[in-house]
Amino acid sequence: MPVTYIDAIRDAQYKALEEDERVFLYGQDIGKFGGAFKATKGLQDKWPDRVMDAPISEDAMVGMAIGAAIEGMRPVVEMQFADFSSVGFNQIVNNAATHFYRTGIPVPITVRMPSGGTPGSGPFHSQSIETLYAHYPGCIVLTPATVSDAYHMLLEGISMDDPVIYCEHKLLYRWLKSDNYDGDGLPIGKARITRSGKHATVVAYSAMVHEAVRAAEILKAEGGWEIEVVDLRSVKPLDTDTVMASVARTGRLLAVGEAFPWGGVTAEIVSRITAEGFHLLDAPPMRLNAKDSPIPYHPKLWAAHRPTPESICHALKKLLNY
Amino acid sequence: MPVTYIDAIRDAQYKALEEDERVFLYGQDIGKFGGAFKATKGLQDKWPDRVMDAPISEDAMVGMAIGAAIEGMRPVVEMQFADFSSVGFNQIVNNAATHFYRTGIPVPITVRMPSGGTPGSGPFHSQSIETLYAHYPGCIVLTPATVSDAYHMLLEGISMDDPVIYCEHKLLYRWLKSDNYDGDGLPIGKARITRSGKHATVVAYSAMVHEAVRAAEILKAEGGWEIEVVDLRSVKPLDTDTVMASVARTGRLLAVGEAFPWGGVTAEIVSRITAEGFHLLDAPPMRLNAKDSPIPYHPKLWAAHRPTPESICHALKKLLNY
Amino acid sequence: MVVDQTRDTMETSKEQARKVYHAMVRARILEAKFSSLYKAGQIVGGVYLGKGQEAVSASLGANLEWGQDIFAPLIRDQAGRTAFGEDMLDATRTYLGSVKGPMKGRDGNIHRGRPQEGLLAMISHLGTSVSVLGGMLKARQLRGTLGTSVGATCVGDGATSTGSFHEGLNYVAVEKLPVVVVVADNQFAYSTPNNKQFACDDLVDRAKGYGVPGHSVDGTDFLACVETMTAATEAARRGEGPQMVVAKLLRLGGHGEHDDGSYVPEELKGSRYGRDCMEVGKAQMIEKGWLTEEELKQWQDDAKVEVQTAVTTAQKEDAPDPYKESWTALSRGSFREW
Amino acid sequence: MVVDQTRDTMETSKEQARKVYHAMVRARILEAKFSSLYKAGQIVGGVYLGKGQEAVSASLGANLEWGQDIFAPLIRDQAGRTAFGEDMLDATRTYLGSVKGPMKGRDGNIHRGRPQEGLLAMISHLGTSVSVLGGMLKARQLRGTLGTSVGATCVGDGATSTGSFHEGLNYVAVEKLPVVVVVADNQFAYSTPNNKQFACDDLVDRAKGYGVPGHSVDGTDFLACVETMTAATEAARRGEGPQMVVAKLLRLGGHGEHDDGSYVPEELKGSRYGRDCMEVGKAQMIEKGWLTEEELKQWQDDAKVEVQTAVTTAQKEDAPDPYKESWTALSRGSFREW
Ligand SMILES: Cc1ncc(C[n+]2csc(CCOP(=O)(O)OP(=O)(O)O)c2C)c(N)n1
Ligand SMILES: Cc1ncc(C[n+]2csc(CCOP(=O)(O)OP(=O)(O)O)c2C)c(N)n1
Ligand SMILES: [Mg+2]
Ligand SMILES: [Mg+2]
Repeated sequence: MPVTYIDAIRDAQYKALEEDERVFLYGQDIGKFGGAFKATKGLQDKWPDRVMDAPISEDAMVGMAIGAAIEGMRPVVEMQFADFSSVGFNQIVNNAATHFYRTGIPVPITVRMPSGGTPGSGPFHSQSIETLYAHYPGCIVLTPATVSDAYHMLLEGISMDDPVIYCEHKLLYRWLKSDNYDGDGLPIGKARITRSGKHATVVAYSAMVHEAVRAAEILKAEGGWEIEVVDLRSVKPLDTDTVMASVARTGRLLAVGEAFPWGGVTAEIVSRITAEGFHLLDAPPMRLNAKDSPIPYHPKLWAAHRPTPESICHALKKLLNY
Repeated sequence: MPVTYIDAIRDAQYKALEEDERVFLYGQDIGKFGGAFKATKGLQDKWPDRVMDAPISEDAMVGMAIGAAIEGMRPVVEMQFADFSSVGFNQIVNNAATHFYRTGIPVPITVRMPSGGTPGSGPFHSQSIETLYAHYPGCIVLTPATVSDAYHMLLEGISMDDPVIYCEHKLLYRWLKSDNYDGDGLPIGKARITRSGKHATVVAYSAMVHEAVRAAEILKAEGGWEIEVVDLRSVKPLDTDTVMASVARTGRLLAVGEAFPWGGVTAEIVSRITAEGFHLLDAPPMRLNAKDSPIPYHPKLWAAHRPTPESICHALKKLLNY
Repeated sequence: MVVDQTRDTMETSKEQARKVYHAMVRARILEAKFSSLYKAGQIVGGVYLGKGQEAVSASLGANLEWGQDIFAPLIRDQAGRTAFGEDMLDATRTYLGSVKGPMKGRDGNIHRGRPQEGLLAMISHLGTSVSVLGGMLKARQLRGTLGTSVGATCVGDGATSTGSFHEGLNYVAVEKLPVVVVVADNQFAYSTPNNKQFACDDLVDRAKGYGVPGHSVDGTDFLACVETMTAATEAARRGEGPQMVVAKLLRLGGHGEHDDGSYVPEELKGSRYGRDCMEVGKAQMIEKGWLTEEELKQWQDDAKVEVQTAVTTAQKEDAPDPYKESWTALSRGSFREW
Repeated sequence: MVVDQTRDTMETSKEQARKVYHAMVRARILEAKFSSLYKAGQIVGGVYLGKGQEAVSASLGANLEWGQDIFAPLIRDQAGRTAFGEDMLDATRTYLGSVKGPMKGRDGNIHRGRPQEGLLAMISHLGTSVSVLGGMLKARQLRGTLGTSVGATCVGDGATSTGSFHEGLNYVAVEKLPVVVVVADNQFAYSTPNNKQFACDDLVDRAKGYGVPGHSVDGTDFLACVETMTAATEAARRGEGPQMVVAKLLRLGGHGEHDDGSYVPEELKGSRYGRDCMEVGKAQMIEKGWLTEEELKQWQDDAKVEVQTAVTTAQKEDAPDPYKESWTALSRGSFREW
């Protein structure tokens, strides 16, 4: 029986609840209902006290988790959509993320963020806002792209002492399948070479890894180009070494992300690689992000708002022809 | 009588109130009290109805301004400290900033953000969070570094139809003086060459422009280096052309900011310049930001948390010696 | 004289009740269409219905005058929008993603509006409309154009837990603005029952804490809704400051059309609040002699035609074209950077 | 038997009142020292005093047991902290920026705490402590270690306008957690008077809307404070869920020591709420025979020595050294990237 990305998220929470009694889950509609995306389906039946429904109070949800974490628990908070974390934003960046530095007491909360666009979801149910949480000091920001990573990184994240922002991509929930959760054992903090190549490096994360691989396949078929795809896995910490090693092999870098274009992950990658690996670059490093507008509702607009295999190919061709 | 940076902010609001009856001011303690920093001193006496005290409700303060702007007014909202805008964050990025795209109706609000560190202010009264508002689509983000810019850019910002985030640096309030508000007439969207040079370009904004100039003076005195300093003035839009032209002259780029190091303004600059001006660069472009921790309370820690003339010199020497 | 006055009041009530009920009929039929379009895969994204909440919503909307008053609807306010005067085509075009809709395909479903005509375009974040509404009225007050205009908004039981709702309601109360805040307490926020959402006996208990009058109404009782919303709106219009109305009822469906709402207990569905306000209203109108079966049939038939016309129109229209899209969030196009 | 019980209760009250008043004396003297250090330029950043609010704060803190209960103080809670058991050195070291303080110079003044010992370290954003406190208690409930522990927090009138406060109070009410939420209504938030802050007659009117009992007390009436806080804390401890206490009083000073508070009208200062709770308390204690002038003098003298010792100690200690600073916000040092 194949497992999906959303299965992985559910099953990781199952395992965490089972193995660590400090773990509990908290979020809107996550109890009997099993969550808007069914990521907690059946879990309240098994752990009636440790899977709790929350009022529509993102600020208090995060605040509550912070308090519980200070007392030694490991809360996992589900935002119904990442977009609504804007309302819990203050408690995350100013309370959870500063607490260890200020007091020496860690705040091991995990905030699950159903992220990214799907057709028809519109400006407020589609956002990829890892940048917010990576820009502020104090959070670990995870962006799994595979079923196995979704599983293992959630478990590893929950086990960490620092606040973890776990960005799960909604488009992958049911579409992305795997035979099992067996992974390659990479720890958080290490990126993965998803596809090896020699002509250019595409650095991506979350759903964009798959679009990058598709682009690589197209270019392979079209012109025999061999594009290396690096899956960052976490955007903070960001594994500069693996990206650098890849760029050392290919001499060309394209950073791809689904987030808004100003600042953010792709700018951070480009800045790091140019600072330390300038001499490795045979062409100017490029970025490809979503457009600088709200994420449109209409599927046709939506599809053009984010990078696609086509637009990645287009950028890669420019890069390869430099 | 010299005027200060805070005078400029007050006087610009005075002028805006006087010349445009659509303008009103809204914020905590800005009425009779004149605001925590006295940026609205005396204004309520003159315009009792148009200078209003707000409850401690940043979300509602921004929401109220959005509503008034939809009805054709030009609200200027004062956050008591930029740090507290985290609570009004959602209304800014998800409501004000999306409204024109969604409905075609612009939302001409200006949000004043007393930003940046001062000794002893600690983690929650010191932040520079322009990145948050620049990353999301839909805001114009201003970061004046001079008395004259503080004055003219606030006026110009208020006159704009789009939401404006006006980041005013608290350290400059009373320290930065000028004979008058005469400026060079640069519009928003254009950066300024604050000091010309030929060996390297430092791009900075807000208070860091002054630290960069100090560093340039030190290097001039020490080794005759001529460092060009570019004052971005606004970080969104970001005047890539002026920076590029400077880098074309100097071949070397250091981007300096007081914000947290992950992503943000300096990463955006480096990414743009490397993408378009790769061939102009004689050395890897560098960044210098604050440290990746909360901003510490103690003046000794605080002084080491942000870039200083010394640390800028240090970075520049590395750059020059490449 | 006294008799005449009563007759006048009766006439007014009758006209108002007919206006409300007519909007309910049109909204119910329109929403039924959206539901089937959704199930046929012709609407992408979510469809959220006001089924069961029409009396509350329409009786509020019918008290507001297009072009003068302001309405900030939420998820379940098709009936209120219709009563207020929103064109059915706006709804249909938005749901079907026509580029001619008020949102041009950039935003969908219930997020539509015409803010400069007094119909706010909600963002998804619950509770955020109250302060915006307040700001619109405050602007008019500052400019001296407030007159007797009022603003009204609906939220659900769940939205009352948001900080934004609290800050907004507190704001309009402090400023004594002419606002009607309706809480449609349908016992659930998505799947979450009231006992996990708040701990007071009745949400109307909150009114006093904001210093505003609280009105309670059975949201399934059509005539009671008409009366209460009229009273609340008139009080706001008279300058008595914000009014809070708490209507109790049930959603007659899932949270959205993707949800079967199976978590709602049967006994609740069988309770007073499980009644269909359309049925209750029909009986009340007919009993009063304010509507005949024939007229109702006519309204329904007309609405079906109206809905079908809107759908046919919208379906023929173009989808937005990514190549013609501005791709900037700013009104000042010259600041576009990508 | 009845007589004996009364005597016991009297004894308890006496002991409790002495404990509270003693903490007030120590806090007042400590804060006076901070004020003069600030004016002498020896404290950088702000100094925020609880002058005038000691009875409210200390009577709350004195009901909490260090190591068992949880206290989330706010700006004006030096007296509550002292009564709860915070070491004066913690306060002094934090204000003076000693690296040996609980915040190591990384955070200052009122932002200090020892969260694992039950004293929360507030962030500046008002209202945010209520849910955190709730989470701490919930954690204990889940682990079965709650026992009879309670949590308590203070906020000001202004903080009640924050969405965070609303969400937090609603949360603890829904979960019926043993929490005491004290609103020190000192008529002003910084310079903003209550009529610009909220529109209800009395903030205690909000209690019902959260479904929690509301208690009112004159915050200048020392004995009334002792009684009310004890009653509220005991109710919470008995499992009666959150208790809201609204204490009315005035700040006897500016918002911080940089502010002269000249916007506070003279008639208010001359009103009942302008009384100094220290004076009121002294008269009450002496009248009851629970404290003598001599004892009070002794307490004051001892406190002065204690404060002076703390200051001398802290002043001799090192400031934090930027070269030894970790410069990472993460507990996992290996993830440090800069
Ligand atoms: C701040 C925020 N958090 C979460 C959501 C997701 N959400 C959308 S509707 C809904 C339930 C709303 O319940 P209620 O307010 O009672 O309205 P009803 O659907 O019952 O009409 C939730 C949780 C949201 N829109 N905004
Ligand atoms: C969310 C937020 N906005 C603004 C501030 C700035 N601020 C600090 S204290 C204060 C006034 C607080 O008033 P109140 O809650 O009545 O407490 P008091 O000072 O009277 O004890 C304000 C506005 C803040 N700390 N948090
Ligand atoms: Mg509901
Ligand atoms: Mg106060």
